[in-house]
Amino acid sequence: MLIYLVIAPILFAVLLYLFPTSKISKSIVIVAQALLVAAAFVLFYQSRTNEISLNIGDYGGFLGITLAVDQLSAIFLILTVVIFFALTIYNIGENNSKFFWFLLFLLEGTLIGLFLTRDIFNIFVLAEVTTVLGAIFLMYHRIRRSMYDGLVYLMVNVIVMQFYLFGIGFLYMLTGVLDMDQSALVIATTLDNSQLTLPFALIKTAIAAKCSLLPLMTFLPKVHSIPDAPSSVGTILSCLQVKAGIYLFLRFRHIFQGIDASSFFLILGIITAVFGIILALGQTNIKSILAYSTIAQVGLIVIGLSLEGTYSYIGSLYHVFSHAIAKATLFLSAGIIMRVYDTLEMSKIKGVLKEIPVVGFVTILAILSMTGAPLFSGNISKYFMMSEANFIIYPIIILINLGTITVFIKYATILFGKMPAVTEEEIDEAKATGVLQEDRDNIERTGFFAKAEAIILRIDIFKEIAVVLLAILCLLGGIFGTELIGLLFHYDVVIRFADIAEKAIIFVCSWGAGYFIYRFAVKKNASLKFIGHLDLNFRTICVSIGGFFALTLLVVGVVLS
Amino acid sequence: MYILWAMLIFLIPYLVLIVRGPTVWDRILGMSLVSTKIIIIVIIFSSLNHLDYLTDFAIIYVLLGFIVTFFITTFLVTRKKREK
Amino acid sequence: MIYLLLVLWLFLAFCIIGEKRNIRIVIYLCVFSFISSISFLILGSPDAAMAEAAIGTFTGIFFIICFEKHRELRFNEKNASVFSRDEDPPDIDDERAVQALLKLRKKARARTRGKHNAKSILQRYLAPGLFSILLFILFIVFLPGGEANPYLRNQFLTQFSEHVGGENAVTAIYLAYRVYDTLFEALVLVIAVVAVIHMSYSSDILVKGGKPSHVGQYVVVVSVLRVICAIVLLFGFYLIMNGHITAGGGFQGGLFIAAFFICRYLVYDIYDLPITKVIRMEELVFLSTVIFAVLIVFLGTINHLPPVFHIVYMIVMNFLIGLKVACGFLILFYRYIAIERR
Amino acid sequence: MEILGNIIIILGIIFMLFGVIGIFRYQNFFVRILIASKIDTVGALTVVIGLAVKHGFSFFSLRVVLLLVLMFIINPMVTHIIARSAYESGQNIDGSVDDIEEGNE
Amino acid sequence: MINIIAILMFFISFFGLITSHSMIKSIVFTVLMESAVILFFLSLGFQSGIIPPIGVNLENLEHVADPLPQALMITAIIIGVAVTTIKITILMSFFRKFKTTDWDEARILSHHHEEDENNND
Repeated sequence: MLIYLVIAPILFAVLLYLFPTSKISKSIVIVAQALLVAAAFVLFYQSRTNEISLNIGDYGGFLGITLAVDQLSAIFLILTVVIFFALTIYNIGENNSKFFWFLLFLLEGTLIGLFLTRDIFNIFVLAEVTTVLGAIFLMYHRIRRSMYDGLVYLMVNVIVMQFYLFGIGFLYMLTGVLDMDQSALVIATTLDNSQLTLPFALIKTAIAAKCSLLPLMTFLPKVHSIPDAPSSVGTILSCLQVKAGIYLFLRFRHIFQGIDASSFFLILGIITAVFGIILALGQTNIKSILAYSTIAQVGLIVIGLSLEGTYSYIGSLYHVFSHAIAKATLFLSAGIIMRVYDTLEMSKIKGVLKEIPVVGFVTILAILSMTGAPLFSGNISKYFMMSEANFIIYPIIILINLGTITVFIKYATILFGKMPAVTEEEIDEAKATGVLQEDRDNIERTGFFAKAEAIILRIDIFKEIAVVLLAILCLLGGIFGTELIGLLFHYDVVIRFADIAEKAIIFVCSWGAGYFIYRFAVKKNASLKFIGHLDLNFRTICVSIGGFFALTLLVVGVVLS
Repeated sequence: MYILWAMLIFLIPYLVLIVRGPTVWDRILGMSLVSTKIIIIVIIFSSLNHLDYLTDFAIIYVLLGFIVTFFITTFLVTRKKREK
Repeated sequence: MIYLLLVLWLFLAFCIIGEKRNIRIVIYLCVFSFISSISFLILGSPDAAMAEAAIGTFTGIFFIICFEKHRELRFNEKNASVFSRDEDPPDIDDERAVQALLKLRKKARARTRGKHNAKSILQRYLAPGLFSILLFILFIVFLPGGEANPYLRNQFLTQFSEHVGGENAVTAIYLAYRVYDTLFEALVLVIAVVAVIHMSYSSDILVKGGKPSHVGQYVVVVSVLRVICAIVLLFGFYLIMNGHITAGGGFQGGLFIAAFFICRYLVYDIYDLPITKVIRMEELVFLSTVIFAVLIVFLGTINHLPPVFHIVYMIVMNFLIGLKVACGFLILFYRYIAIERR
Repeated sequence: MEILGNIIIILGIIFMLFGVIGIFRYQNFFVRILIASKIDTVGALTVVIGLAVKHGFSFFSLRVVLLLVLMFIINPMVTHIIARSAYESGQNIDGSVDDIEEGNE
Repeated sequence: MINIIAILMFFISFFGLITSHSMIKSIVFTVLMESAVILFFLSLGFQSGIIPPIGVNLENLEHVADPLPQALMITAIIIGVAVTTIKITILMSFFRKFKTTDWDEARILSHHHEEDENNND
């Protein structure tokens, strides 16, 4: 059962590629996806009572590779299939080639594999596969900016995975096994911390780059927000690939139990969140805002995971869930907006609520969920995250939430106003500016020219269905928050009404403050814009990787011991 | 054993030839000479350790070294001809 | 003895750092991979050494094809001082766009050149060098001591012939114990082939209109190559079929079969290949590899089969993987030779 | 047999030594390739024959002899390709350097 | 001792990565980095007089090399070459389009739309 969940999508993808016709029947794709979702839910239901594990080949003695589903894996598994199901619905109406579905299903299979496997080396293999697939997906349209960014993405990920491989080497040398649980056991019983410092630093460097925990890692949001890439890939990278980094973070925290670096990661998370918010405020492109706010939320999740206590752990994991779904909603609706307006520039997008009311409404719901409004899933997760924070962390989380609100107030400005009229000169200018002809042809650019001819665009109904479904999930996650947490984590939580009321007051105040900050400090701030467009070149990224490695090594080896 | 050391020491001047050689042909020549030395090292290694199957490696290095050398020279000479 | 080899290895790496000419980098890289291969052999890992030697050859070949194209494009550009238009570029239609890009590149080049030239060599290399040395020293300081834990090694060495059979522990591991990894490895190759086809400059799949190899004039060489062709192919099959007994296996044998096609290209100037069929075949072989692995290992059938069938399983699996790798590298090579080079 | 093999091997090594000296002594590429490759081939063959003699008549020797045949064909061929390519691409016989490399910057 | 050489190699290629302006050389350095890691893996448990894990009579386990890192490294080698071919392909199509292999120039060229917009404001 376990292994087929990984192998079936891959086999299906290759079969699709082998299929003689170039267009794939939509019903096959949707049925396959629905079957996967059903299988994942069955697996989730089974794994609630006890951990399901499978030793491939039944060799025992940690000789083979073990796949297993426990609570943590099950959450990520459910998240993966839900988001991929939404993506399938989103893309079903489009004339995508079979190559698109090939990539989508392969990515799904490998990501599921990444969440199921318990073998340290197998994670390396699967991470490489997902990286390569992500890079190809980014270059799906094969145009200008995506090539440079895709190359940087591929190179940096390969370098980082070499660090990871080095770490595996030391881990294997010390423990003699590659199985996660067994190596955790061996480490806990026989090894001391001084031996583990180096593999810890190496592996954490790789994981931090995967989930863009490094404050300097601006290449990852840049990759997520490539304007020419399909918006599905931004969704996958931003919602699942980054979350895979968090998953590995948790797994390896379990392996290196002896090393308590939570204060280090707490500080790192705060820095990441603050940087993410500042960078997000400086963006002028709707996809970039979303991508940079992902960084801020990753920082928040890491803060929550570094706090001690069950409630903050559950809250952070639930935030992974709620953030991924809200962010997927926003990314996909940004894709629709891009279709209609033929641009991603905020200054040119106005009046979404009036032009495409469904998307506008969905965006409002997702923003409310992201910012933690009462009745939404973001509220529940932030509530639990804050419930065990001490008096220093508590205001910091509120401030970060304030920053997030400011970011999304900025984002929300696209919803209102009046759709700008397009003049003849603008069309000519757009044709003339250095845009190569190929770029125009490759993306199906319907919006711009359609608008010029004053034709109201017909939006794909499937896209709207997908975003509406995701938005409903956001709302459900809030209303049935405690029940859902009970279902996912097998843990009964209590929400006090007084706290909710307090949070609601704080939330309203935050919105007011956020609006004022936006109005007077952010709106026309040139320095923020300058910071937002800071871009590291490849060499500086490598230096920052090395610097992070040295920092982790020194902190863990000298300061904490 | 002494042959192994002799071959290893012979590698050094050939590497110097590869790095220093005034023309690109010297470098390619050095490459083929290094591959010859490595073949002999493999044979001696297999005879010292009594591992007969390692002589397969000698055949591998002969064939691969030949293919690489041939490929590089062919490409260089066609390029040169075209640019003239 | 191994230390001398490794010092030479490091020396070559330093040479690559200081080198600016592409051809020399390829030559250093080939020698580098030869030396690393022999070092791996001396470290007691013939399978990895064989893979490294074959892969080094292929990497060198891919690099040299691309460098030749790189050089040719630069040469054309230098002579024509405009973007070359001879190679059916689909993107350069708009004259204004070309001019804009050209102007921009000139500006960019002036800016970066100014930055590069402003620093002396010492300034350019001192800080990065110190940084790397610092990282190295930190690494050495925190190097974990102690012997390697031999648990899994002993388990594998004592049990592999009973569990899997054969005489080569490495083959036993990657065909039976860790076949799950091997499937993904094959998948990476499938993806690489698809990616190379999708992302290269020319979007057509068929490989036609490549350049001939110009070997026909070397009469002596061609007649020798014909003999060597056969030896390479035979050797590839030998490696595949004996993968479970001696060093070698599916990957190495597959690489040798692909090398046979390189020789064939060199001798007969064949550059048009029914590539769609080969791609289809590659994916069919991949599918059958996965299904075979599922049937035999994942369902646990191998534990109930008599030992003779273990050998059969290993031979068939090696053969499938070999075919898969051969097809993959064949497509990659012909892609490079016919399309990247065009 | 052991002693005979050793003598042959030492002879081969001496051949190779001459080759190394020749590489650094002459300035002209064609002289260099003549000396290096010829002496190298002979030296390698001698060393391999010496090893085969040392081992006597065994399976190892059979394989080594097979290899010997392969080397006997391929080594001169490599030299031939390099020398001919160098000549055809305009490497001057009189020794002046005409380099066809170029940087990537 | 061998692992120290592998680490040295790792940082030599790291040094190359942080100093080279050329994309081509960066790709070459990632290849070198991979071989450094492979050497490190294969040197685990090395002692002089080690023999490969091939053959039926491996009773004397003292001098037999560890087979697991070798199997892992074959996987790593194949993955490495697959990724390298993809990188070369992207590099070549990039070069054909923008006629440059310099990281800084490439960055300016591929982001020039944004830069223009910044200058206009």
